[in-house]
Amino acid sequence: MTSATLFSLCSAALVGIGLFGLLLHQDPLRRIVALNVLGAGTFLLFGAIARRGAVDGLPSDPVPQAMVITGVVVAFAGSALAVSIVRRLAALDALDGPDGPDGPDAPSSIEPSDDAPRDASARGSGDSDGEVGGKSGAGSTGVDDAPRRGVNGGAFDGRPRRSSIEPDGRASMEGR
Amino acid sequence: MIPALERAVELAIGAMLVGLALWSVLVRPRFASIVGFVVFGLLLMLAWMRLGAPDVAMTEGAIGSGLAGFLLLSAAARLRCSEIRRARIGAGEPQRARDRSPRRSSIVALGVGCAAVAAALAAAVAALPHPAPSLAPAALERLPELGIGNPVSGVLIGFRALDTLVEKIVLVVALVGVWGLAAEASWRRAPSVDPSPEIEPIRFLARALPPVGIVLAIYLLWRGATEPGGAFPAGAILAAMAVLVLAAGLGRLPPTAARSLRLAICAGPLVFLGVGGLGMGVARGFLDYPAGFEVLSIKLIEVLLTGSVAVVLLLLVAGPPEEAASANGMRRPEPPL
Amino acid sequence: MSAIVPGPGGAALLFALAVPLAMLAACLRASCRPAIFRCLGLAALPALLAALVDVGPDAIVVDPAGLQLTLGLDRPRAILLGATALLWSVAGWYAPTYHRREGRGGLDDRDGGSLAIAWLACLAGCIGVFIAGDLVSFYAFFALASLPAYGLVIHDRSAAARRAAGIYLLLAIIGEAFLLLGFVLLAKGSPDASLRISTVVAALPEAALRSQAVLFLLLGLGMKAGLVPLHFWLPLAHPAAPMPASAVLSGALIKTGIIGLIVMLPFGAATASAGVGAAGAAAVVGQSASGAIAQWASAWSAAIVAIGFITAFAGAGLGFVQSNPKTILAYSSVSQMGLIVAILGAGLAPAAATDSTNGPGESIRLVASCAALHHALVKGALFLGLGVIAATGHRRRRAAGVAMALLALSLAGLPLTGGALAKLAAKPIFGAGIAGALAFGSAVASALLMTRFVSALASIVGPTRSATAPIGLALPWWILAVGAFIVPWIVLPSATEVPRGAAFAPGALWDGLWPVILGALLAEGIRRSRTPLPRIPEGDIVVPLERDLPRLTAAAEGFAGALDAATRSWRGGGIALLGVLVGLIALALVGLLRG
Amino acid sequence: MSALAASVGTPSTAGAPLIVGLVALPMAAALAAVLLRRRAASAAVLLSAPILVGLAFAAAAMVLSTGSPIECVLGAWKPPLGIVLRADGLGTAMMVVTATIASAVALFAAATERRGAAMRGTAPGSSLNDAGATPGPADPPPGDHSGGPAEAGGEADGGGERQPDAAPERASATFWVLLASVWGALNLTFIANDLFTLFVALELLTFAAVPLVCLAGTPPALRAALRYLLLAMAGSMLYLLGVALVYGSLGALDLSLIAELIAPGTDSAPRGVLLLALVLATTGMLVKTALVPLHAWLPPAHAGAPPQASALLSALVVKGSWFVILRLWLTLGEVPGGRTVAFALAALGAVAILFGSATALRQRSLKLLVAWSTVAQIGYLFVAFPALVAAAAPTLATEALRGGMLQAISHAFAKAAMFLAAGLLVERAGRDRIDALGGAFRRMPIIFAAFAIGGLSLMGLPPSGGFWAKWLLLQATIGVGAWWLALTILAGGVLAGAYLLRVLRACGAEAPADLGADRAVVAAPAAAIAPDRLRTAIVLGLALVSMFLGFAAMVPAERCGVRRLLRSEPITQLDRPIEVLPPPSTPHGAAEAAP
Repeated sequence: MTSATLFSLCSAALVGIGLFGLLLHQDPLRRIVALNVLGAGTFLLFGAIARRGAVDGLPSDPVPQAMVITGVVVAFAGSALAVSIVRRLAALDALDGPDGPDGPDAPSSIEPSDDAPRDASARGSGDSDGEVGGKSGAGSTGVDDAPRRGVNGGAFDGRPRRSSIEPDGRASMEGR
Repeated sequence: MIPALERAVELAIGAMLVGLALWSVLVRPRFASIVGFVVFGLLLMLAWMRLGAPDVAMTEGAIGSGLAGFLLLSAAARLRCSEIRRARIGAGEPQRARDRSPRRSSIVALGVGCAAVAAALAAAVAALPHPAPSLAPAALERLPELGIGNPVSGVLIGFRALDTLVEKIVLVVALVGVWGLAAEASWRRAPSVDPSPEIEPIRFLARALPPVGIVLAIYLLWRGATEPGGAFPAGAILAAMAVLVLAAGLGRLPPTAARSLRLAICAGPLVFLGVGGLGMGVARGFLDYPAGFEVLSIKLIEVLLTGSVAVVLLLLVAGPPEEAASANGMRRPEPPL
Repeated sequence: MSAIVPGPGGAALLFALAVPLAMLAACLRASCRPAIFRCLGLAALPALLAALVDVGPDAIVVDPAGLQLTLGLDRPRAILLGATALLWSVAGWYAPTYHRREGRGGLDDRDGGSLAIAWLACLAGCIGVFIAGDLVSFYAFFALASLPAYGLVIHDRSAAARRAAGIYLLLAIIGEAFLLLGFVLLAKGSPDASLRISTVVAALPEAALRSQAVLFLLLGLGMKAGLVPLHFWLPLAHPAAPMPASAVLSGALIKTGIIGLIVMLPFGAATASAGVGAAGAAAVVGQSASGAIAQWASAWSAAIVAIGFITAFAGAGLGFVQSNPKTILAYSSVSQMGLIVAILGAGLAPAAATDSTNGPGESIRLVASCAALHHALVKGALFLGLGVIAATGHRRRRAAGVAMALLALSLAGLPLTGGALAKLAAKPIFGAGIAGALAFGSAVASALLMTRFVSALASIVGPTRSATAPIGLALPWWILAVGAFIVPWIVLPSATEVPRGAAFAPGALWDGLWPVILGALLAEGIRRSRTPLPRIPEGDIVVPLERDLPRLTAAAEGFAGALDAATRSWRGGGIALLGVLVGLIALALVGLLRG
Repeated sequence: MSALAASVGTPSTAGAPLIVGLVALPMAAALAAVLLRRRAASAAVLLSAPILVGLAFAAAAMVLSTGSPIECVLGAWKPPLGIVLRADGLGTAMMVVTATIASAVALFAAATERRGAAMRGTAPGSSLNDAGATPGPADPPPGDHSGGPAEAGGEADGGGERQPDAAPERASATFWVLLASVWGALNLTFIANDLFTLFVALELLTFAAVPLVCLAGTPPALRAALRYLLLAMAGSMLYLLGVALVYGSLGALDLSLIAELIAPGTDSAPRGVLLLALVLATTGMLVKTALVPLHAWLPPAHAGAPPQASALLSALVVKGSWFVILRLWLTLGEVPGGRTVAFALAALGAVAILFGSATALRQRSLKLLVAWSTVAQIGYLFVAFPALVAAAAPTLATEALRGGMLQAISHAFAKAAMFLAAGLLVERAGRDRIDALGGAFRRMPIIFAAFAIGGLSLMGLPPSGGFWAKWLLLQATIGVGAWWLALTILAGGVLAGAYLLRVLRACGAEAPADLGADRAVVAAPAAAIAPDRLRTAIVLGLALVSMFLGFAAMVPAERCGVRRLLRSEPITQLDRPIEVLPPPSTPHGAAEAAP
C-alpha cells in the first residue's frame, strides 16, 4: 500500500464527502465549505498521480503539481466570488428567496404574482412588480419575492413574507 | 524513517483527513464546520509533504486553508450578524426553511450516490497502469533551458506558462466580479476587512508578524527558482500579512477606483503578457523567453506576479466595498460566537 | 457556382418570382401599401406568362457542392402553374373592390395592407412550389406558401377567424415537420448528394427506407391537400377567409400539396425497374428485385386509392349536411382532392402504366394535373361567384345563378364541361374494377353535394331586391367562369390524348350525364322530404379534438411541471447531478461489459 | 509536419500570430478595461473588436485555403510537456461566430449606454466620466429616469423607489471587462488542444459569466448567479477528476497526442479508466451546458441578466462548455462502451428538447420564455452524439458533426437576436410579461420582425441555418436508426413554432394604450420607445445572419466552404504528434549564467 494508493483512496473518499456536503446543505456557506473539500479531494488525486510518476531525481511529477497550484488558486477565486455573493444577499436580506428554500412547495415558475389586472393609475411611482427584467422576470419563479426594499440593506419590513398569490403592489409598500 | 512507520503516519493523516472532512460536512453549527475545514486544510499540508510536493503544500496551506479559512470565518460572522439583527427585530419569520429537516429519503439517495461515485473513482485509480506514465524525466531534461532549478516553477512559468497567465487573468476577472457586487452607491468606496482592533492578540500579531512574513515571502520568491517556493506561496503569505494588519484596524485600503490599486492588480498579468508577446518577435514563439535572458525575464515576471497575486488575494478576501461606516448597522458586527 | 446565367425560360421564371416579391418588399413602407393592394391582380401575370412559355425542366441549375438546386417547369407543372396563375390574377383583380365593399379587416387594415402582405407572400410561395425542381427549394417555397396563409385566414379578426387561423397554422407547422422528414428520407435514398427531385424520386423504389419516405410524404403533402383525417382545418379556414382569399386558398394553395404528390410519387416505378432489371446482366436478380418493387408499388397504390376515395366520399357526405355555401364549397374541395389523389394512387400501380408516347409516369401526372387545373378554375369561380351573388339583388340573379349551377355541376362531370373531359381522361387509369365503380360513385356524390350547394345559393340575402353587383366584382368573375369552361377544352385534349371528338360521342355523353341526374334527383328528394339532416359542426373531427386536446396536453404539462418543480430546488438539482453522474457511470460499465 | 513558420526554428505554423492575437488581445483589452476607467474602458474593448473580427476571419480563411489547422507551439516546448494551440475548422468557425456576436453585443451595449446617458439629460460623456480618484461618492444626477444599460435592461418605469443611484457606472464598467474576458475565454476554449488549458479557459469563462448574471444586482439574479457559480465549480472539479485519470493512465494532456495513444492499434491504456474519465469530464461540462436535468440554473440566470448579458450568455457562453464536450468525444469517443453513453446523452437531449419547449410554452415572462427556449435548443446539440461516435460510418460522423456545429452557430445568432429584441420589447412594454407586449408590432415592427426571424430560424425553416442543422441531424439520427430521436427533432421544431406564435400573437394584439387613447402609457417617455437606429440594425442583422446561414452551409467547398470548415479531421488521420524537439544547440547553453 504505497503512499500514492493510500492518498488516492483518501482523495476518492474526500470527493464523495465533498459532493455529499455540497448537495445536502441549504446554507450557502456550508455548500462552499463542501465545495472546497471536493476541490481538496480532486487535487489530492493529482498529488497521488504525481507521486506515482516519481523519478529517481524527483519525489513527484512536477506537471500535476503545477496543475494543482493553478487549480487551488482558481478554486479560491471561485470561493471568494461565491462568498461575496452570499454577503451581498445577506446585506439585501434575500438569502432564502423563492428558489432558495427547498422542497416542492416552492411556487411553480409560471403564475405571476399579480394576476389581478391593475390599471395604470394605481401603479403609483413604480410598482414592485413593474420593475423590468431583473426582478419580476428573473428567478425561474415569476413570483414576487420579499417586497422590495431600498438597496442599501434597509431594515427588514417586519411583515410576514407575502404569499405568491396575493398581489402586493399596494402603494404603502413603496417609498421605504 | 522506517517504511512501516511512514505508512502508519500516512495512514493516520489519511484517516484524520477523511474524519475531519466528514465532521465539517455533518456537524450542525456553521462556525464549527468552518473551523473544522481550516484544520482539515492544515492537515492537507502534511499530506502534500508526504506526497513529496512542498510547493503545493505551501500554496495549499497559505491559500487553501489560510486565506479561504479567513474568508469563510468573516462571512460566517457577517451572516451571524444579519441573522441576529433579523431575530432582534422579531420578524416573526416563519420557521426558516433551512431548519426544516430535509426528507430522510433524499439524504439517503445523496449518500448512496456519492458513495457510488467515490467507489468508481477508487476502482479507476486502482486500475491505473503500473509503470505510471510521467513527464518528470522530460521536465528534468528540458529544465536547464529555462535556467531554473525548481521543476514545479519551471512548469508553471516555462512549459505551461499559458495556464499560469490565464489563471492570473481569472483572478483579476473574479476580483472585478466581486467589486461588481457592490451596491451602486458604494461602488467607488474602499473595500475593507472587518477590523476588530479591540482584540489585543490581533493587534499584537499585526505588529509582530508582518516583518517576519515579508522576509519569508521574499526568501520564498528568491529561492523559488531552485528550491520549493515561487510566486504563489510568496504572494499568499504577503496577502495574509496584509489581512492581519487590516484586521487589526491598523491600515486602510485605497478606494476601488484608485489608479495605483488598479495598476498593482494588472501589473503582473500585463507584464507576463508583454514578455510573452515579446517572445513572438524575439524568441521562438509566444511565451518563449528571449535566448540568454530567460532567468532575467522569469525573475521580473515572478516578482511582479507576486505583487499582483498578493494584492488580488487581499482584495478578494476584503470583498465588495461596503457602504459608509455609519449608514449600515452591520458595520459594527457583534463579536462572532 | 456553375453557370447560373438563365436562358430565356429561366429569365421568365425569375421574373415570375421577382414581381410578387418586389411588391412584397414595397409593402414594407406603409405608405405604398394601398397602391400595392389596388394592383394586386398584376402580381401573378408574369407567372401566367412563364407557364405559357416552353420552359425546360432545368431552366436554372445552381450546383453548390453537388446539391443541384434547380428551377424549371415540365408539362404537368406548367399546366398547374398556368391555372393557378390565372386564378391568382383574377382573384387579385377582384379583391380590392370586394374589400372596399365589405369594409372587412381588423382595426388596422382599412387599406388592405396586411391582406396584401399575406397575399403576395402566399403567391410567391405558390409560384415557387410549381417551379421548384429540388427538395430544398420545394420545401422553402412550400413553407412560404403555407405559413403566410395564416394572414389570409385571420384577416377578418373575428373569433371564428382566429380559431380557424390558429388550427390552420398548427397543422401547417406539423405538416412542414413531416414533409422535412419525408425529404430527408428521400435524400438519404439517392445515391449521390444531388437533391434534384427527378433523381431522388427515380432512386426511391430501390431506397432502403422507401415505405417510410412515402408515408411521411403523404402525411406532409396530404395535410396540405386536405386528405382525411388531416382535412379538418380546411372547412374551418377557407370559409373564415374573405371571399378572394378563400378562392385562392381553395383553388391554388391546396394545389401545392397536389403538385408535391404528382412530382414525388414514383409512378411507373415497377415498369421502369423491370425494364432495367431485365436488361441488366443479373437478369434473375433484377427480376426478383423488380418483382418486389412491383409488389411494393401495388400495395401503396391500393392504399393511396383507398385514402383518395375515403376522402372523396367523406368530403361529399360531410359537405352535404352543411348549410353555409362557403363551407359546402370547402368540403367539395376536400372531396375533389380525394378524387385526384385516387387518380394518382391508381396510376402508381404497375398495371396502369399505359404505353403512351411520353413515358410510363408522365401520362398519369398529366391527367392528375389537368383534373387539378379544372378544379382550380371552377372552385375559384364558384367562390368569387358567391361574392357576386351576395352583391346582387334577387331579381338580377338569374344569369349568375345559371352560371353557378353549370360551374357546380361541371365538378360532377356534367357532359361538355371540363369535368367530363377530366372524367374521360381518368377512366382508363381507374380501369373497370372497383376503382371504376368508386369513381362513378364519387361523381354521383359530387353531383349530390353540388345540387345541395346550388339550393343553398338561394339562401344568400342580397343588399336590395334589384341591386346589381359592381363591375369590379362581376367582370373578373365572368372572365374566370368563362375561362373555367374554355381552358379545359384547350388544354385537356392535347395533354391527355383524349380526342375532342370522344367527348361528343353519344356513349360518353350518356355516361357523363346520368350520374349527374341521379345525384341531382337524390339531393332534390332529400330536400323535399325534409328529413332532418344530422347537425355536424364545421371541421367535424376538430370539435372532439379541441375538447380532449387539453386533457392530452394537461398530462404533458403535468409531467413538465413536476420535472420543473423537482429540479428547481437545490436538493432536486443535486439529486439530478448525482443521478446523471451515477447513471452515466452505470451505462458506461454496461457498455464496457458488453464490449 | 506542418510547414515551418517564417521565424527560424519555431515549430508553429504560419498562422500562429493570428491565433495568439485572438487569445492575447481580448485578455489585454480586459486588463486595459480594468486599468482605464469607464469611458476609456469601453473604448479599449470597442477598439479591439474590429481587430479581433479581422483576425478571426483571417484565421478561418487561412485554415480554408491551406486545408490544415493552424498550430502554435507555446514557448517552443512541444507536447507532451508544452502546450499547443491548434485552430482547426471547428475552432476557427466558432471563433468567427464569437467575434461577430461579441462585437454586435459590444456595439449594442455602447448604444444603450449612450441612450441611457442621453435620456438622463446629461451629455453622453459627462455623467459617465469619473469623479477622479477622490473617494467622494459621485453626486447622483437628480432622479434619473431610466437605469443604465445593465440596470435590468434599462427599466422604464419611474426610478422613484429605487434609491437615486449614481449613473450606473458600476454595471457598465464591469460589463466591458467581462465582455472582453468572455471573448478571450471563448477564443481560448475553441483553439486549446490541451485538457488543462481547456479547464483554465472554462474557469475564466465561468468567472466572467457569473458577474454578468449579477450585473442587475437584484436578489433573484444574485441567487441564480450563486447557484450557477456553485454548480459550475462542482462541474469543474468533476472535469478535473477526468483530467487526472487521463493523465494518470496516458501521461499526456494534448488531445492529438491522446488520440494517437489510444488509437485502436495501441492498447497500452486501460479502457475502463478512460471511459470513467470521459464520463466524469462530460458530466462536469454538462452542468455548465445546462442540459436537462442539470438546467435549473439557466432560466433565472439568463432571464435575470440585462439583455446584452443574456445574449452573450445564451448565445456563446453555453456553447463554450458544449465545445469542450465535443472535443472530448472527438478524441476519446471511440473508447469501448462510449456508444452506450452517447445514446444516454442523446436521450437527455431529446428530453431537453421536449421539456424545454413545453415549459417555454407555459412561461408568462418573455425573457424566461427565451431562456427556456435555450434549454430546449441545447438538447439539439446532443442529439447527434450517437452518430458522432459511429466509428463504422465516417460519413455519418461528419454529418452529425456538421449538424451539431450548424445548430450551435445558427442558435447562437438567432438567440442573440431574440434576447436583444426581447430586451427592447420589454423595455418598451415596461413589464416583462408576454401579455403586456400589445402594440409592439405597430410600434417596433423591425424589432418584432427580428424576433420573428430568429424564431423562424429556430423552427428550422429554409434557408436558415436551423433548417440545415435539422436536415443534417435528421440524416445522422436516421442513419443510426434512432427514429425516436428524429421524431423528437421534428417535435422540437413544432413546439418552437408554437411558443414563437404565442409571442407574435401577443405582439400583434392591440396595445392597451391604442385602445384607450386617453390612458397614460406607463412606458418611458416617447424618446425611449423607439430604439435608436443602430440597436435596431444590430438586432435585425443578427437575425438575418441566422436566417441566411443556410446559404453558407450550401456554398461549395472551395468558396466559403462552411461544409469543409465544419469538418474536423477524423481522429485517425491526425498528423503525427509533434515529437519533442532535440534540445537546441549552443545559443542557450552559453549564455546561461549560474544564478
